[in-house]
Formats: sequence, structure tokens, C-alpha cells
Amino acid sequence: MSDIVVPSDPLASGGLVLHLDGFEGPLDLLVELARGQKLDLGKISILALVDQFLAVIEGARKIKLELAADWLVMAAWLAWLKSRLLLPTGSEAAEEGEAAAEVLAARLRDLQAMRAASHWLGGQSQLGQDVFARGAPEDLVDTDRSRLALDLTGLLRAYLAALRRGGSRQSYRPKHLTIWTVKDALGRLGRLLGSLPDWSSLQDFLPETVGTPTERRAALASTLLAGLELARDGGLRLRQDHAFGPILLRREYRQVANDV
Amino acid sequence: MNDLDEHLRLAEALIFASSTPTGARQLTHLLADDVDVEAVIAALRDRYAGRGIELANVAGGWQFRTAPDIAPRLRRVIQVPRRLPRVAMETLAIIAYHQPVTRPEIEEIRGAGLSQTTLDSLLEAALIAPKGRKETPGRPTLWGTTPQFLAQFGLADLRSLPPRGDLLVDAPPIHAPAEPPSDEFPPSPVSC
Amino acid sequence: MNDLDEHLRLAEALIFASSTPTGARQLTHLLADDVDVEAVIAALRDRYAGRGIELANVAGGWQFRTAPDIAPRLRRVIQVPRRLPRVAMETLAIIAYHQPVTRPEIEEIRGAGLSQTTLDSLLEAALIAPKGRKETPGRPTLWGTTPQFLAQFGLADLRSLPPRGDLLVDAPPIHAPAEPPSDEFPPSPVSC
Repeated sequence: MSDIVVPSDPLASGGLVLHLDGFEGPLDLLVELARGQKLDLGKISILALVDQFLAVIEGARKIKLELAADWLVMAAWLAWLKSRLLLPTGSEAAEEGEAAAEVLAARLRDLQAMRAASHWLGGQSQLGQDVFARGAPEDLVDTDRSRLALDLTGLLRAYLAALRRGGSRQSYRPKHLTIWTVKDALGRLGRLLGSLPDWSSLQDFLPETVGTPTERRAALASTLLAGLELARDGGLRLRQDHAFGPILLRREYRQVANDV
Repeated sequence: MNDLDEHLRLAEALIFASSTPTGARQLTHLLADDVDVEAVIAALRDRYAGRGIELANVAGGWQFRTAPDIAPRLRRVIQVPRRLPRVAMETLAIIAYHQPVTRPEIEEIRGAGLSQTTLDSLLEAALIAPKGRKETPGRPTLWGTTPQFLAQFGLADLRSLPPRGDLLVDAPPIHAPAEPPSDEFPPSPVSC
Repeated sequence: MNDLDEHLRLAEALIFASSTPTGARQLTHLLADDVDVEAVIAALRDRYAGRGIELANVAGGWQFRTAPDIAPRLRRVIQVPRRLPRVAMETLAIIAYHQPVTRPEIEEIRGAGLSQTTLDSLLEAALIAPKGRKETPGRPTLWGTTPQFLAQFGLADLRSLPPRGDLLVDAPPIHAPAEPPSDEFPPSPVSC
């Protein structure tokens, strides 16, 4: 037992805090315990290992040491594993335990192998530590910068950039809009009104020539204003049955008759 | 192995590993105080005589260097093509698309002055060439691209340049369907 | 001077001048096509046997390095960076043997969390590099070793690492008192 790193009575050492801190998690401690048990990880007794681990955890609890969750999770799992390993062989639960023990042993072997690899690497002559490369390497490379790196994408991008900048420097000239004025609308409305016997939509009084949506909106607004103007003078009646509904207009016969 | 051999090994390793020329003081510090550094250096220099590298006395110290007769054979030339400055690239692009074009016209398109240096750099690279003069007051030189320009950009001829129309993708469409282009009017409650 | 001597000089100069290991291709490029590069290298290696610097086969090429036995003397004159702490060495070993490997996989093997500091120190020393991402949820980065790793530990290639099976045969003590004092763990009272 002299090889075993963890003392049989963890309380006696009094150094458990430091000791657990020295391990990077439960797997680390397990590998260490396994190492104490036998060098050949293929033949270690998982059951003995579990007992030792649980003893350490129990000891840590006795001195009211705060244990990280992963230690407690591992302890609980190992307790479960132990219960399975103690069952008589042959039962399904015992086989489950054996399989789990084999997985654990494989993980411990892998970690142990990586420990050994790390140790092997550490034993190599390291560059900059044990061996040194040439401190002042010679640069025997000449750089020829005589050729041009040109590509079509760059050319096109440059062209667009030039046009954009050139364009932004020109003074701002607003585009000429052909606006259908209220005066235009009054004239058209007056002309058309007589030829319409009944309610007609405001839309019908727009000039056919007006093209863009903006111009059409402007014409609609002008025509509405012209309609309101005529209605105030009693020349026509306007009607909108509901909000945002079509605006209808019709000649006001009586008013006209009275005036005449 | 005798003492001189061991001193040679140490001096050789230190001079090799140092990033700067190794001085007599460093060598003395490495070897014992009573070692004749000059003698060690002389023996080391002899050892490398006629080899691919030699021990050179530089900047008050010793350093290994490639033998001068070999250095040219080890030299490798790496081509690092340089890029044209932005102004030159833009000028070249304008000349390519607007040729034959005068310098004032280029300045007009770019919306900025054009330095003689930029024009010279394009001339020097044989990417542009004068193509006669414009019959306007002052008879300014007309510029155009060269066959070298086509070769550099891997173009068969000037018609292989992407058409201008394909480039101006961000020009606003004239008749946008349904939506007004850049809504100059707030949405009106008057519906159509 | 015969041909082999001339080839030796050239190869010596080329390998000597480089800061990184020189590959066979570079040597073939320098020497004539019909030259037996292996023979030149062998002759060169013989020439430097027992000297202060020697020819080493590392990271897929050849590099001159100081002889390991004089390191203690050189360290008195040359500044040496800190050795990697145990955690970093272990992580490096896991990456070397399991590459490409993700950080969660490394943590799984070690049975403990891996601090960013450790990963950063390996990255900073250019011993590891990202090798794409694993196509699993979260797409974690895959890590692998670099040519610098091979150069640092004097390995010709990754196959020069001892086979995993050989590692467990006589596993060295881990928490043994023989550990270097630079070990970042506090000395454990139970380790003796």
C-alpha cells in the first residue's frame, strides 16, 4: 500500500483541501488511485478503486469540505457502479455494471496514456529550450515589384467609384415635374361635369396623359381641390360614403338652376 | 575530446544561435575566463574555410554567413506585383470607357483634378497612349488604351469590357411598377 | 573540388540560411535534378556529427540546431522562455494524439474543464491551430497541431510520436517528486 498516494485515513493527513485542489477533477484522482494500485491499467480492480474514491469523498465530507458538483456526481455514479459490481455475476444488472466498469477503465487508460504522452513530449529536446535554431537567419529572397497586379473587377469598381464621386460633385438640379395644377383641374372639371349625368368617381376626371405615380397623386389632389372649390360655389356635390372610400361627384342641378 | 574541441563546439553553437553578432565578452562569459577566445575563433574560422558558410567579423562580433560565392545561387526572386493607386485605377477606367478622351474630360467625369504624375504612371506602364488631338481650342491630347492594357486585363478587345449599362446597376429605375420610387409625398388619405 | 563537395556546400548554405526546416523539394530545386539529395544530406549530417551544431530531421525537412548536450551552458548566455505548464503539455498531447479534436472532447478526455488561458498559450506559441469546425450542433472548432509543434519537439512528422499502446507499458510517475519545480500545482503533502 505504500504506493497509494491517498492515505487510508484522509482525516489523519489534514491536508485534504490541498490534496483535492491538486487534482483536476475526479478522473484525475481516479487515475492517480489506479496508478497506486497497479501499473498495468488493464488489470486494475475497479471495485477497489471505487472504494478508495468513495473513502476520499467521505473523508472530505467529514471535515465539511465544500466539494464541487462534479466530484459529487462522480461519487454518486461510482456508488451506483459499486452496487452493480457487488451483485452475483450473471444477472442483467451485474452485466450492466461490468460494462460500465470497462468504459471507466478505458477512459482511465486513455487519460493515463495522454499523461504518458505529455511526459514523453516534455522529455524531448525542445527548440528554444534545449536546442536552438539559427538566431539570425538570412533572407535570401529578392522581391520583384516591377509587375502590376490588375484585374477587371478592380477596374470596374474604380470606374463606378469615379462616376459616383463625379456625379455627387455636380450641383443639385431637381427633376422637372409636370404637375397638374388646381387651375388645370378646375378647367377640366368644368368641361367634363356637364357631360356626366350621374355620380362619377374623382378618378374619372384625371387627365389621361399623366404618367408617373407621383404625378397621378398630385393630379388627384389638384382635382379634389378643384372639386371642393366648385362645391363651395355650388357648382357640384361631393360624396364619400365611408372613410377612404371612393370620392364621388355630380353636377348640382338645383343650385345652378337657382342661380340662373 | 580535448578542451579546444569543446570550446569550439560551445563557441560554434553560441554564434549560431545568437540573433546578433557575438562579441568577445559573450564568448568569454560562455567559456572559461582563461580561454584564449581569439585562438578559438581562429580555429573555428579555419574549420569553416571553403565551406558553404563562413565565420565573418561584423559589427564588432562574429556571425555565420553564407559564403559570398554561393549567395547568388541561393537567392530567389519572388514576384510581388504592385497595385495601381486608386486615382490611377479610376483614371484608367475612365479612359477605357470614354476613349478617346481629353484630360479635362477625365477631370469632369471624376469630379476632381488629375495630376500629371498619375497620367505619367499610366503612360510608363504602357497602359494608355495619346490618340491624336481634339479639334477644340487648345487642341488637347486625346487618350486611349493600348494593346498592353488589353493584355494586362486579359481582354480580347475593347468590346470585351462589360457594357456601361450593365455596370450602372444602382441607377434608379425610371418607371417603377406600383410603388413610387423615392416617395416624395407622404401617403395621402385620399385613396384612388 | 568535386561535385559532392559543391553539393554539400550548397545544401549546407541553404539549410543554414533558413529560419524554418528546409524540405527535400527546396534542395532538389537548388541542386541538379540528378543529385541524390538523401546522399548529400547523409554526408552533411556526418560532417556535423559531434559538433556544436547538428543537422536534424524535423517537421518534414532539415534544420541545423545546437547539440542538446551543451544546452545547460548555452542557457547561461541565451535567454530561454518559460516551459509550458503541465496542463498545457497534457492538452497538447491530447490534441496531438486525437486531432482533429474539439475543446469539449479534450475536456471529456481529461475529465476536467479546459481554461481559455491554456488554449491561448498553445495558440500563442503556434503549437496548435484551428482545423475547421465539427459539423455537430454549435459547430465547435476542431484543433490540430502545427509544423511548429513538430519543430519545437524535434519530430520529423506526426508518426514520430510513440504509438499509444507503447505509452502505457512503463508509465512514468505523474505526481512524482521528480516533477520540475515549474509545475503550477502546489506541492501536495500526500505525494511523498
